[in-house]
Amino acid sequence: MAALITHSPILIIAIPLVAAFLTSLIGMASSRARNTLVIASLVFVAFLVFALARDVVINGIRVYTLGAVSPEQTIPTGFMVPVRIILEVDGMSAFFSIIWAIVSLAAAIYSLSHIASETGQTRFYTLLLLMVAGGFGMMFTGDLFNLFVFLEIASISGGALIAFRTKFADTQEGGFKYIVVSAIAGLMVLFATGILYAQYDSLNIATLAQVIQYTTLDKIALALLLVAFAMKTGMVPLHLWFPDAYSVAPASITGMLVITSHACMYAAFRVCFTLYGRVIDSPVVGWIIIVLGLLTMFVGVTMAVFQKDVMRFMSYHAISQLGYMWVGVGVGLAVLGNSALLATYGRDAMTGGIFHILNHAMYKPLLFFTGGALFHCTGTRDLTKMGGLAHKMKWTTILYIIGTLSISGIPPLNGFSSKILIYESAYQFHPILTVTGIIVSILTLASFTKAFHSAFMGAELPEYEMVKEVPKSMIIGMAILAAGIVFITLFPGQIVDWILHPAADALVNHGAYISSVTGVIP
Amino acid sequence: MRQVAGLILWLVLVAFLVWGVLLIHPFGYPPSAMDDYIIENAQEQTGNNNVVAAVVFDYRGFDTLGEATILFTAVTGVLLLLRTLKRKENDL
Amino acid sequence: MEYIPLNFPFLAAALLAGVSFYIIIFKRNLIKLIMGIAMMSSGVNLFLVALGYRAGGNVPIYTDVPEGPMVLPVPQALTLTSIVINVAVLALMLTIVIHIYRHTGSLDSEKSRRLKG
Amino acid sequence: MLSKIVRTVANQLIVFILVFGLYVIAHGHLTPGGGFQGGAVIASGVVMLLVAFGSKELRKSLRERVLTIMESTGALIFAALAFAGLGTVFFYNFLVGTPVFGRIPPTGPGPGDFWTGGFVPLMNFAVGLKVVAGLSAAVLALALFASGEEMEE
Amino acid sequence: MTFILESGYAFWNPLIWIIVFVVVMIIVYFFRRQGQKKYKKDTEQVRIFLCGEEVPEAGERHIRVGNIYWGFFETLKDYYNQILRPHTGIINDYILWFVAVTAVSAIILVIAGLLR
Repeated sequence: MAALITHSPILIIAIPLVAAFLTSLIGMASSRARNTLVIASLVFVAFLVFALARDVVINGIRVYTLGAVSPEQTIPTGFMVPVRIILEVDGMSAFFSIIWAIVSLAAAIYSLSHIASETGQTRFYTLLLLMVAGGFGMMFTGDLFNLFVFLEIASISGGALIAFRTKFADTQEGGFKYIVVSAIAGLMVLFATGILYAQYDSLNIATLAQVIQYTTLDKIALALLLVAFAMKTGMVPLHLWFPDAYSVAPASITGMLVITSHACMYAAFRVCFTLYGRVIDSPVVGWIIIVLGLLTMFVGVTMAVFQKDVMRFMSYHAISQLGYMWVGVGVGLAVLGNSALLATYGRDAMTGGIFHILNHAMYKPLLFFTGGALFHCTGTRDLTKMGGLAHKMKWTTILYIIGTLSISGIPPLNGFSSKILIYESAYQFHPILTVTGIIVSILTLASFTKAFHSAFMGAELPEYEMVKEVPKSMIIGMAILAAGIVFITLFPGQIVDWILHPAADALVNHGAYISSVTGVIP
Repeated sequence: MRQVAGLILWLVLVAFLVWGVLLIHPFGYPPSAMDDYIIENAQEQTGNNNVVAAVVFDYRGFDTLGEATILFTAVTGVLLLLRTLKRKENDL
Repeated sequence: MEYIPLNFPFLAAALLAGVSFYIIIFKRNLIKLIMGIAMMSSGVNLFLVALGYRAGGNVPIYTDVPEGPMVLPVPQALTLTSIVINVAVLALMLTIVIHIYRHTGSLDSEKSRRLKG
Repeated sequence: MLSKIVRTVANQLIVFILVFGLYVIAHGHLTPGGGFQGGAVIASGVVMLLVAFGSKELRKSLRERVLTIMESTGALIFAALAFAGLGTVFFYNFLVGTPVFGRIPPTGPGPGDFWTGGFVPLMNFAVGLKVVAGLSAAVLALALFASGEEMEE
Repeated sequence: MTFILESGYAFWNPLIWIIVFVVVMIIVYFFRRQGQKKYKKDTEQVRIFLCGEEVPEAGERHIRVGNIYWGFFETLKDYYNQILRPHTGIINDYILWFVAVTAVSAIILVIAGLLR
């Protein structure tokens, strides 16, 4: 077990990769064996993730040097900077990897019957596993260029999966937009990596964070990195590709894309708090993030209110929820230099933002899955054509209600438990943040009520006489996330103490991240 | 309108890029601590005469695994998108 | 500022990336847009590989190499990885553009805007 | 399908292209080149055959299923070589010092010894197999799709 | 107490809310009990009575999504006209926004660096 924990950072990335390579072979023989392999590998990875997260929370940061004599030997003997690629798992990485494990497992189970009627399922599952591996790599790696590589893995597999249903024209358009945006963002990240390498002759994040000096060149690199990751995350005004890509993908892939955007958000946090954490001009960058976050909240929700396509509607809601996280963590970043304010409300704001990531990662894929269930049954994404489906799809209706109450923060569900942290602490920073947040929350509830009425309520429509409840595996995939929502609802205090405070402290405390690789505290 | 604004912003970005690359170290005189270590020790540590191969497959082998994975991903995606949509009996 | 002529390769790389940005912003043809992305990747690759040059350096391969300094090997490895990645991205983009052309019958990015608002 | 001259010349040239690509792959740890480059060379030969004979003729001898199996096998060999070092650390060069590719060349410039490099030559072969299969499959699929052929699932 | 989420300012206890929820459910059930006892399923009582008019079809009865919140959009028409202008759906504009935000943030960062 100890050896398993020691090697778990690489196993979590490598097992989905090998499973993907095997899937493309086994899928030629038997589809049942292929599905078993996919689910089994994801379950095992989830187990490893939980074990690793527990170990990280208890024993602190875990580093893994690839190809060295021992995993802990980050720096070769008789030298001063790391040469090899280093995986570094701290509280933040562990937190995001837990989310990614749960949602990818739910999405894989959901896919089993969601795409059962399509061709090319073997390659679909291969790409799904590659996407899982790419996400884990983004979350665990401690090397800038390696981050770029895994970003590209996640982007390319995601783009191919968005365009999965090739018989519709809009899927191709959405996939093309996603791939173009991802390619340009990745190239800008690579350009910034080159700039940093040219100055400090290192690619390791911890080493760069130790020697970085915040020259003009570093500022340009920071702008490139931050905006590239913000575009991949879907921050207004860079959100325009977001609904186009998310609304046309298969629902299971949409649920996973939400978490890949969270992984890009993790990369942005890593850049701001760790890579530049020692020297960053935190009020300026924090205010940039806060202003754009407020814009994200408001524009996202106002655009969502009048959408008629159910998946676009939920995509815009995903954008507006991302705004809460940006604002929460941005408040923490703005007061990063001031330890008194940080202890007063900054840490709570960051905790709230990270908690909202967890909540959002539970209810937004659930809502996307219910939207996919509607598409599965009615064959359309247009809300104007729907109505009276609650008579036929009872489980889908119940799960949709859970997700709706949760996203709009209706007590006692979990949505509000993170919003209250953001409200209370952001109010200390600036009242307008909280006011905007509450208005956005009200509009969220209103728009989801509208969608609920137009899709589920009303008399049975004659064109949907034949509609039946969705198959078992889709309901199981949704129920996993609903169970997560109920768990977070019941035990918010434990979750905050167990994983969220370590994650927030891991963001603030860049010294530990640096010293765990270089051995010296800056 | 869009043309003018786009042109101005594009010029600003290009100016920033050019300004940035002019601030990099003089061409041909890079800081090279890590690379010197690799050049010196590649032969006895990995047994490669080709230092680039040593970097690609040994020191930064994980990048190469990701790179091969990306090629695999792209080919799988191309074959996925160009698949036939007719459903056969023994469809996998 | 006396080292500007020495920095000429970096300048070329930055200008290549900038020109490709112009193409991507102002050209409405999807194939031209893909060409712009390919140009940008070439610019970034040129930037990376130019970072590793050392004045009067040999190729970092010990097989029958003359004495003297060697250029940095890491940027060459990064460039190799980046080239393969860009090849993969381009292949997928062209595949999707083929599908877009079969569906809409045109390569104009203003024609393929079913998803908006 | 092009004229008989082109087809005959392509038939002869593919052998040399194959040999050169194999040389580039096999000496990746000694001379410039490696798995990716040599694989690209051989894949370009496949593209030449594609131009000369046309996609319909080529797919009779080169099926996507076979190419997919080759690609997955290459990727699996690569990953397995990385996993083999897991006794120490993932990607640990476990072959250095062993009789297989394990010799240590004398430091400094000198003639290359083929039996050096640890697992790097094996990885070169795996990556070469993978790149050949992958690029050929992608190009063949695009050509077949453009010519209106039905792909095999 | 295990359920409480408490920070410097925020306090949150799901148990209280669950109790409130249950109490409200009990009250709702109580009022529902007061309903008509002699209501029977699948008899004439089930049919909709619309002042003697004949009842329209299910399709016409259902209020579609386009008609909900009409006044809201009517009030905010100017805002929506403004906010819809960038959403052109053209990929080039998306990249233009990326260029714009990158340039502006780089300017802000450099100027802020110069000021201090």
